[in-house]
This record gives sequence, C-alpha cells and structure tokens, in this order.
Amino acid sequence: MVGTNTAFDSAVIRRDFPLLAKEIDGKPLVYLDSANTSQKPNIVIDTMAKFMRESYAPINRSAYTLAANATELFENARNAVAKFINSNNSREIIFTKNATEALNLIVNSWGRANLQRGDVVLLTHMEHHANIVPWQMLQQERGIELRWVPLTSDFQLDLSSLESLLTGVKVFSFTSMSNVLGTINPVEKLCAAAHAAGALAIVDACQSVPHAPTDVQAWGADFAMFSSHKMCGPSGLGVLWGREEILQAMPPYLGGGNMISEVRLDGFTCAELPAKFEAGTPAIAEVVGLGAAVEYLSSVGMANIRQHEIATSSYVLEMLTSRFGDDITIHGPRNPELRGATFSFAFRGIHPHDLSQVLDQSNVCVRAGHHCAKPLMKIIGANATARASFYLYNTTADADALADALDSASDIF
Amino acid sequence: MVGTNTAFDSAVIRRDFPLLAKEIDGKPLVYLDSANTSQKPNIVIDTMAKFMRESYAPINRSAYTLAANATELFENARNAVAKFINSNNSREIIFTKNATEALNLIVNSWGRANLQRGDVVLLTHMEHHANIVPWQMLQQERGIELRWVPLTSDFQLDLSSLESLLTGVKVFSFTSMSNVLGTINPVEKLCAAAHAAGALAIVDACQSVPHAPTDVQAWGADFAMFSSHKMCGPSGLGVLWGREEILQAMPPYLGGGNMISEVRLDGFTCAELPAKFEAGTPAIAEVVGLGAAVEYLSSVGMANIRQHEIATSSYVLEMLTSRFGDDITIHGPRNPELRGATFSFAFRGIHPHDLSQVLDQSNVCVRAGHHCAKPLMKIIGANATARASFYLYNTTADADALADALDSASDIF
Amino acid sequence: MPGIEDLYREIILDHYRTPRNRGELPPPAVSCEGNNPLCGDDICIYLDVADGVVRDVKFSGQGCSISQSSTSMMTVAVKGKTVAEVQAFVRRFKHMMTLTEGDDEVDQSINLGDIEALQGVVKFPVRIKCATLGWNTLLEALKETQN
Amino acid sequence: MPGIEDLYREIILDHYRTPRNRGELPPPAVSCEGNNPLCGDDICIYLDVADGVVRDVKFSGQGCSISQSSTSMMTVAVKGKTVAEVQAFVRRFKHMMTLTEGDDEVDQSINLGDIEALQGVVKFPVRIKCATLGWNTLLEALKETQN
Ligand SMILES: Cc1ncc(COP(=O)(O)O)c(C=O)c1O
Ligand SMILES: Cc1ncc(COP(=O)(O)O)c(C=O)c1O
Repeated sequence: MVGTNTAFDSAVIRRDFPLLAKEIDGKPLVYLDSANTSQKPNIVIDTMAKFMRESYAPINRSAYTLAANATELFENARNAVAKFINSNNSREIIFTKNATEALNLIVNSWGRANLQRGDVVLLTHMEHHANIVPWQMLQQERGIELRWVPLTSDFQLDLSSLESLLTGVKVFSFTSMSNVLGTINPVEKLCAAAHAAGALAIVDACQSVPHAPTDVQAWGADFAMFSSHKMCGPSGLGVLWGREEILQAMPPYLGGGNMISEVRLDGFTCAELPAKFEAGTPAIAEVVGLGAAVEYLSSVGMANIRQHEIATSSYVLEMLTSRFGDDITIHGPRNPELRGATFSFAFRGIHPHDLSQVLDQSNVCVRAGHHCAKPLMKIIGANATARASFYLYNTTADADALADALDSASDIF
Repeated sequence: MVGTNTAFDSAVIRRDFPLLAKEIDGKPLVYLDSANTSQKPNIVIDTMAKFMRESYAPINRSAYTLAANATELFENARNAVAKFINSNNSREIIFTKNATEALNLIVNSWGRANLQRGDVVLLTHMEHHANIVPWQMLQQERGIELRWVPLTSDFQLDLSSLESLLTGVKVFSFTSMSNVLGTINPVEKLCAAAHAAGALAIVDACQSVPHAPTDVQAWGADFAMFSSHKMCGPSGLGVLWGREEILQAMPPYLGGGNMISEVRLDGFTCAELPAKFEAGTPAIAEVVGLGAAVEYLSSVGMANIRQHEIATSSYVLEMLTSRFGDDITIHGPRNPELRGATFSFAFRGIHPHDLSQVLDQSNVCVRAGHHCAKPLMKIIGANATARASFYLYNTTADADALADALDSASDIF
Repeated sequence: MPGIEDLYREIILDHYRTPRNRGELPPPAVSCEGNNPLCGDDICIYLDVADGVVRDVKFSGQGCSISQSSTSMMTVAVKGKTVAEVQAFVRRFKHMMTLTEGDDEVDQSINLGDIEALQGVVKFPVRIKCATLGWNTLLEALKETQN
Repeated sequence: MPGIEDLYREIILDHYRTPRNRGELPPPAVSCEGNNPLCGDDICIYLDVADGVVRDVKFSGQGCSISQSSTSMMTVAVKGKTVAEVQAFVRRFKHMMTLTEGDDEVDQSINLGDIEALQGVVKFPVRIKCATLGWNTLLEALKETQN
C-alpha cells in the first residue's frame, strides 16, 4: 500500500539488500549510484530464482499447465506495474528491454507515422541521451526540427517562453526529473501546456517512478517510460506506458512472433495490444521479478520513499555546505522539495574521475562523467561531474561517509 | 571443452535442472518444449542470483571497483559467447533482447541503408515469423521484393533452382534448423551460394546454436542470431553476431546512452563496436547468466549434445512408428542425421490443442499451434501441429511417456 | 490440476463430433472471419439477419474441440433470436467465461442451456480464447449486418 | 583492492599539476581531437611533422589526472623522434597497458622512462582508456600528416 507504512527506516530497509551488507577491507559499501542502476532486494532475487527453479515455461504460446501458470505469473506482474503507475488498464503496459528502447519505439513507430519534414519536436536542455539521440536519428531521416526548453540559473526549466516554444510543436518530450541536476519538473503543468498547443506529451519517467508515487492519468501524459533496473527490479527490462487509443493507432515496431495475428507469404496483420509491440520471447523471469520489485516498493510505500529522499536531500545539502563551503559546487536546486536526492558536484577542482577513484578507496561508489547528458554538461559548463545519488536504502551515515571520503581526496590532489 | 566428455548421460544431466525434478500429482515432469524455450540449470540460476547479491553494479559507466568488476564479468561473458560460436573477436557480439530483435536490427539498420525498391530478399518456406515479418515491414516501407525457397516432399529445402532464385538477390536469410520440421539446413553450402550470387548470408541460428557445435567462420555467414533462453540461459537476452566490417559500416539502430561517442544539440556521433548497437542499460545479470550457460554447455560438450539428439531422434522415430504406425504423421525428415530432435506431428485426427491438453494430464508438455511459422503450416497443409522437442536433459523415458500419454488421448476422442 | 473431464463434457464432444450448422451461406448473408493467433485456428461465421432477427447462421473453418463445439452450440442458440437478444446472450456467455469486467450489463436471468457445459473451460485459461472465438466472430458479423 | 598509490605516483601528479607542452600549434601543424565517451574527457593534439620527424607537439583539452599526465609525458617523449620511432614507441606503451594483442611487433627494448609510472593504471581497467586517450589521438594525428 502506498504511503501507509509510517515506520520508515532506511537502516532497516538496507538489510533487504544483500549487496549493501558487503564489506570490503572491513568497511561497508556506500552505494551512491542508484540514479544509474539500483541494487536488488532479496525478494526480487529470490522471486526470479524460484521462478526459474519451479515455474519457468514459455508464455502465451503453449497450453499445458506449466505454461499457463507461467503466463499467469507474467500477466499478474503486468497488472501490478499497471496499478503501480495508475494506468487505466494493463494493455497500456508494453515491456521493452530498457527505457531507451521505449523511447526508440515511440520515435520509430509513432514518430515515423506522424512526423514529416519541418514538424517540430520540443525537448529540454536537461534530457538524457535516450530522449535526444532517437529524435536526432529521425531528424537525419526526416528533417524534423528539434527545439529546446532552456534552463534558468537555478537549474529549473525556464518556462517563461514555453507557450511560444510550443507553437506548432507536434511532440513535447521531457524528463520528469533530471538524472544530473536532480531537478523535478512540473509534469502535470508541462503535459497540460503540450496539450493546449496540440502536442503529444511524452514523459521520460526513469528518475521519478523509482522514487515517488506515479499517476500517469493525473499527469495527463500520452506516453511515459521507465527502467526496471533503476527501481529495484532486474536488468534487461523497461516499461513503455501509452494511452490505449494512441497505441492502437500506431504501426508495429519490431516484427516477429507474438506481435502478429496472421502471417502469409504476402503479408501480415498485427495482434492486439500489448502483444502488438512485444515481438519475440519476452523477458519472462525479469517481468516476474519486476512484479516482485513493484510489490516491494509498494509495501515500503512510495510516499514514504519520497519523504525519505526529501529528508536525505535536506541533510546532504546542509551537511556538504557546512563542511565544505565554497569548496563544493552542487549543480542543482537548493530546495529539497523541488529535487530528488541526486547530486552532481564539483569539488576543489579535482577531476570527477579522480574524485570517484579516490572515493572508491573508502568504498564510496559515485559516478563520474557526463551521465549520458552531454548537451546539459556543456550548458552547465562542465565536461564531467561527480554524482552521488541516494535511494531508499541510503542513510545519513552514507552521506557522512561521502563527506569523509571527500576530505581524504584533498590529501592526494 | 567441446566434445571431450564422452560419459554423456541425459539422466544425470537432468539433475542439473531443478524444474525437471518437479513432480505433479506424483508424476515427473516430461518437458518436451525446449524448441520454444529451455529449462535452466542450477549453475545459471545460481550465477545470476550470486551476481545480484554480491556484484551487481552498472557496467561501462562508472569507475569504482564494484562497477569495474561487474564490467569485467559482463565482458567475460561476451568473450565466452564469442568463443562459443568461434567469432573472430568479441566486438562482433551484440547483445539484444531476443533473436527477434537481432533480426529487426539487421533489417532496420543494414536493410534500410542498403535495400531499395525492387531489391530482392530471398527467404525460405520454413522460416519463423521473426525472419519473415521484419522483411515484410521493410517491403511495405520500401517496396523490396521477397522471394522464397520452396520445400521438397521430404521436408528439405528444394535447392534445385537455388541458383536462379538467387539471381539479383541482395540478401539470403534462412534458418539453420526448422523449429517445426526439425530439418537441418546445409548452412555452409547456402552461405557459399549466397556469396557466389553477391548476396549477404544471414543465418537464423536459434534452433541450432543450443543443440550443436557452431562455427560462424566455417559457415562463412555474414550475420547469425540466437536466443539465450533456448540454450539454458536467461530470458530477456539474444545475440547478434555479425562480421566486423559489415557492422562497422552499418548506421546505428537504437539511439541513446552507451551507443554514442559525442552528443550535441545539433547531432551525435556513434561509439565503437559493440557499444554502437547496444543503446541504454543492457541486460547485465542476464549476460552474466548466459556466460554461465555457455560454460555449462561447453563442459557437457556441444558435440555430445548433438550425438545425444541424433540418438534421441532415432529412438523417437522408431518407437512412435512402431507403436502407432499410420496413426501418427510426423512432419519432418526421417533421417536422424539430417534433423534435430524436434517433432511436429498429427495424431489420429485429434486437434493439436486437444492433444496437448490431454498430454498435460500426464505432465507431458508439448506445444500445439503454428509455432510462429504460419506460412510453413499452410504449405504442409496443417492449421496447427503438436510439437515435441527434446534437449540434452530429455531421456528415452520422456519419449516413452509421450507415447503412453498419446495412447490415453485416444480414449477421450 | 483440474481434471480433464471438466473440460471435455459429453455434450461438448457430441457437438465436436457432430457439429450443427456447419456450412456456408451465400450473399446477401454476411460472412466474417476470426482467428486465434495462439493456435492458428480460424473460423468463418455466415449470418443472415432480416428485420432485426437472425434468420440463419452457419460456420466453417478449423479448430479444436472447444472452439468447434462452442461455435456449434452458439449457432443453435442464436438462430431465431433478435439482434438485441443475441447481443445480450453473447454478453451472458462471455461473462460466464469471466471475460466481461463489469456485470452491470449482464442479464443473469438468461439461460445458456447446454452451453453451461463450457463453464469448465474457465479452469483452463488458455482455452478461453478457443471457447470464445466463434462468439467474438459472431459479434463482428453482427456489426457488419448493421453497416 | 589495489592501492591508490599505485595509480597516483608522484611523477604522474607532477605532470598533472604542471603539464608540459600544453597549448596549440597553428597550421600547417595538423590537429586532431579525441574523446573518451565514458567520462566526457576530450583532448586535442597538435602535431608538426617535417621530413619524417616530429618537430613539435602540443595538446589542449580537459581531462583527469591520468589522461592529462599521460598526454603530457607522451609529448615530452615523442618530440624529436622520427615517425617510425613514434609508432614503435606508442606500440610499446599500449603493450604496457595490455592493449596490443600480439606482442610480435612490440620492441621490448624501447625504454619508456618516466612513462613506466603509468603501469599502475593497468590495475584499474576503467582508467586505461584515460591513459591511452592522448596516445590514440596522436596516432590519428600522425595518420593525418601522412595524407
Ligand atoms: C532520465 C533518464 N532517461 C533515460 C534513461 C535510460 O534508461 P536505460 O539505460 O535503462 O534505457 C536513464 C538512465 O540511464 C535516465 O536517467
Ligand atoms: C527459428 C527461430 N527463429 C527465431 C525465433 C525467435 O526467437 P525469440 O523469440 O527468442 O526472439 C525462434 C524462437 O521462437 C525460432 O525458433
């Protein structure tokens, strides 16, 4: 149940994650790279292993009991995902290999069918490559125009000219939360603005679905996508959600088994949703594992997780500033309510790569680099940043360990 | 080592597969649907669980030790797969979500870049939908022409007019083994014929890689693809192998993170192989699991598996014919050397769906339907067949159980 | 595991062995094809509707015992009914197969007769598509008569 | 875990803090850009080759201590060498970084001098790309001088 568990304690939750119990050279692991990919709780690992040991079978295709049961477990997981984001029905849930594929699916199917030379797609300066490159590929093929919502100096989307930017736009595709800055965008407002301009609203929800309650209907979005591996679920799986009537009208994406109704030498017809967009054998055990992840997150309570991350953000921002003052530059909003617990920063001029290497000596895992957002990096004037991202299992002790390790980095450089 | 283990005993191997130990209502599970998807040995399930418990981390992106180690495990698995099929190097191994995606990748990237209206693609009448529908989609888009190699009356490819069929052909794409008939095709000969005609040779190797030694270089193929889930590996993962210089020259397929070298607001450049074709976060734990599967299969010995399946085919063909005579019709070659241990059949006029349902009462799992090969079904004059497919863990006792269950089916209909 | 006898009731096997209303109807009867993408079965329904009443209905195609017998029983049941009656009848049947979500629109008083024998199919979810194939195709055909 | 001191030797930090040959060369010197897609680092190598000899070499760009110091040391080492000598030298370096597969072509007698300090990078595989970025870019630049 979302939000009913009030006894939220990240130190207790941490015990559900076997890898976080790991000690290296006697020190605990301080995993601060969950914006990249999250660790997996026992329940997900065990559900997958148990499924492969006891219930593995083809789905959709075979009639025997083992296969019928596997199909049921698979579809139950789809239903759980649909409920988790408040989708209207589970036909709107399409399983892909990752969120990147989901974006490519939209561009290749909906985009190719609906966008012509000169049509405008609006993106933002804070997009992940997954929400840039597929559109650039369509641009090369079709000559569509890409337009960009810029940033304000406090790392928000600059919405002052949104209305004029949206003029003549066919699609507005934007992230619900920046994976670099931590900025949370006003999704409902952006969807409404898109629709007012006659544009489709696509929400790259990779960074918000794992961290806060999601209601795609309340958002008023047309499409949204996210990755299993960032939300305690298995790798090799992503989710595309789309409004049924739009998915219905779209041409197929990949061709092959499962997505067809009829195949003859001279042509084929498509299956119904969601099979239409799920060609070939799907990620059977992974979907079942994602079902367990969604149940796990729901039992913890997504509202609790969001509260925990607001508290974490407050702590991290205050602590780092009080310990390091001007020696640390955090590229992102200061208000914990307006951001997730993902912090990109520069520290005493030490190159992020070197920083992450030195932090690693204290088992502090942070990512260094461009975070798949090179245009944004250029805009914030950095070639690379270090990024510490917190999740439900991270405690204030993790934040302190980060700061201690930063201190030790100065000794070397 | 391939082929060194001479003490091959499927009854012993069976114990490596936890699900096959399962008894339902006191009867063992007779799993005869491995052409659809295979069961998983303990080593694969345990490797994945252990990886998620102890080593899970992002790959390619982060510099800390945990991530570096995960990257190494991931790339070791890629190397193992490369070696397993005798690829020239591991840059030629592209991970996809399944074999279907691999075929779509070729059609969307190579096909769109190289095929124009009127260009001819040669397929065969025994292809899986995965090797038909993507080409039909390109046909709709581009007006390419599809041509088909027909069958002989004994379920082989009719190669009598191959040379003329190949005239003017740009691509010849064919299965190494039919998933319906069991027919094994002369891959080397077909690749050579394709090349002699100036055509590319694409081998759908889904049904042979799990069952026999594979040497893509000896084949002389340009592309081959197969699925992890059919070869004791995890679901959610496929492999595309392609000759490096062809992959090099191909435009990108999906856009996003990992596949880029540079991204600016006005465009992007691609990464090197294999990253170029692996956009987004890959199936990390699944690739590691496939590495374990490949090691497992190699330790059993692919040549041993092939020998076992020839022996199984001999047994099944003789036993079924002697027990049921004309009451059973097997759609496939009679010579065990020319086929895999996959048998599609009709039995006493009982509809396959009903048959599989009744067999299920004896825990005998066979698939009923069109097996994602509707054009072939029409050609062999069946709407559907029942299909029993054997693998390394199936014993003659499984074959006997099938026959006993068939007997009981007659009591009902 | 549910017993096979729940599935293959005698009345079902009887309609399978001796299908009623098998055949075709020439135009102006409408005809409509349906298929089950999972198993490859196909069915064609021929429907003759005049003055809002189903005058005649026939079917052709190939399929398993469940799809064939279900369609056969369906043709017997709907012949002579008004279009509205047929629609309510199909809703009642699909509700038995637990396919209609809300049951507000289902008239529980409708007696399915022999067709109740198909209730056992519900225990074998993969076969529900077989049982409903002919019925869904009938709905399509009904729509065409209204064009 | 290998110790951080294997990575950050004093000579490396020295070249990082005080890079040699930083700057640009005007045409006709060729210039060539390289980047490390993993971390976003980029480097530009300026190369002046005349009569088969590297007359001058400079570099610009941003990067971590390893890529910057490695490039700095490389520029010092190659200046004045013939093109063939440079190529052999780069092969020798990449072999130390365990990147050249066969070692037939590697002249083991070449003395890398200070650059040996980078050997510790091998224990940190993710950083090998940092250490070789400047060197690979140099090879590209050399190719351009030959066009
Ligand atoms: C905002 C955002 N969008 C898209 C992606 C791509 O997700 P994936 O790599 O799972 O395809 C990510 C994660 O890397 C992300 O943070
Ligand atoms: C011959 C053949 N090709 C392609 C495929 C498609 O494989 P996948 O479903 O794993 O994409 C299959 C298996 O279903 C097959 O048997």
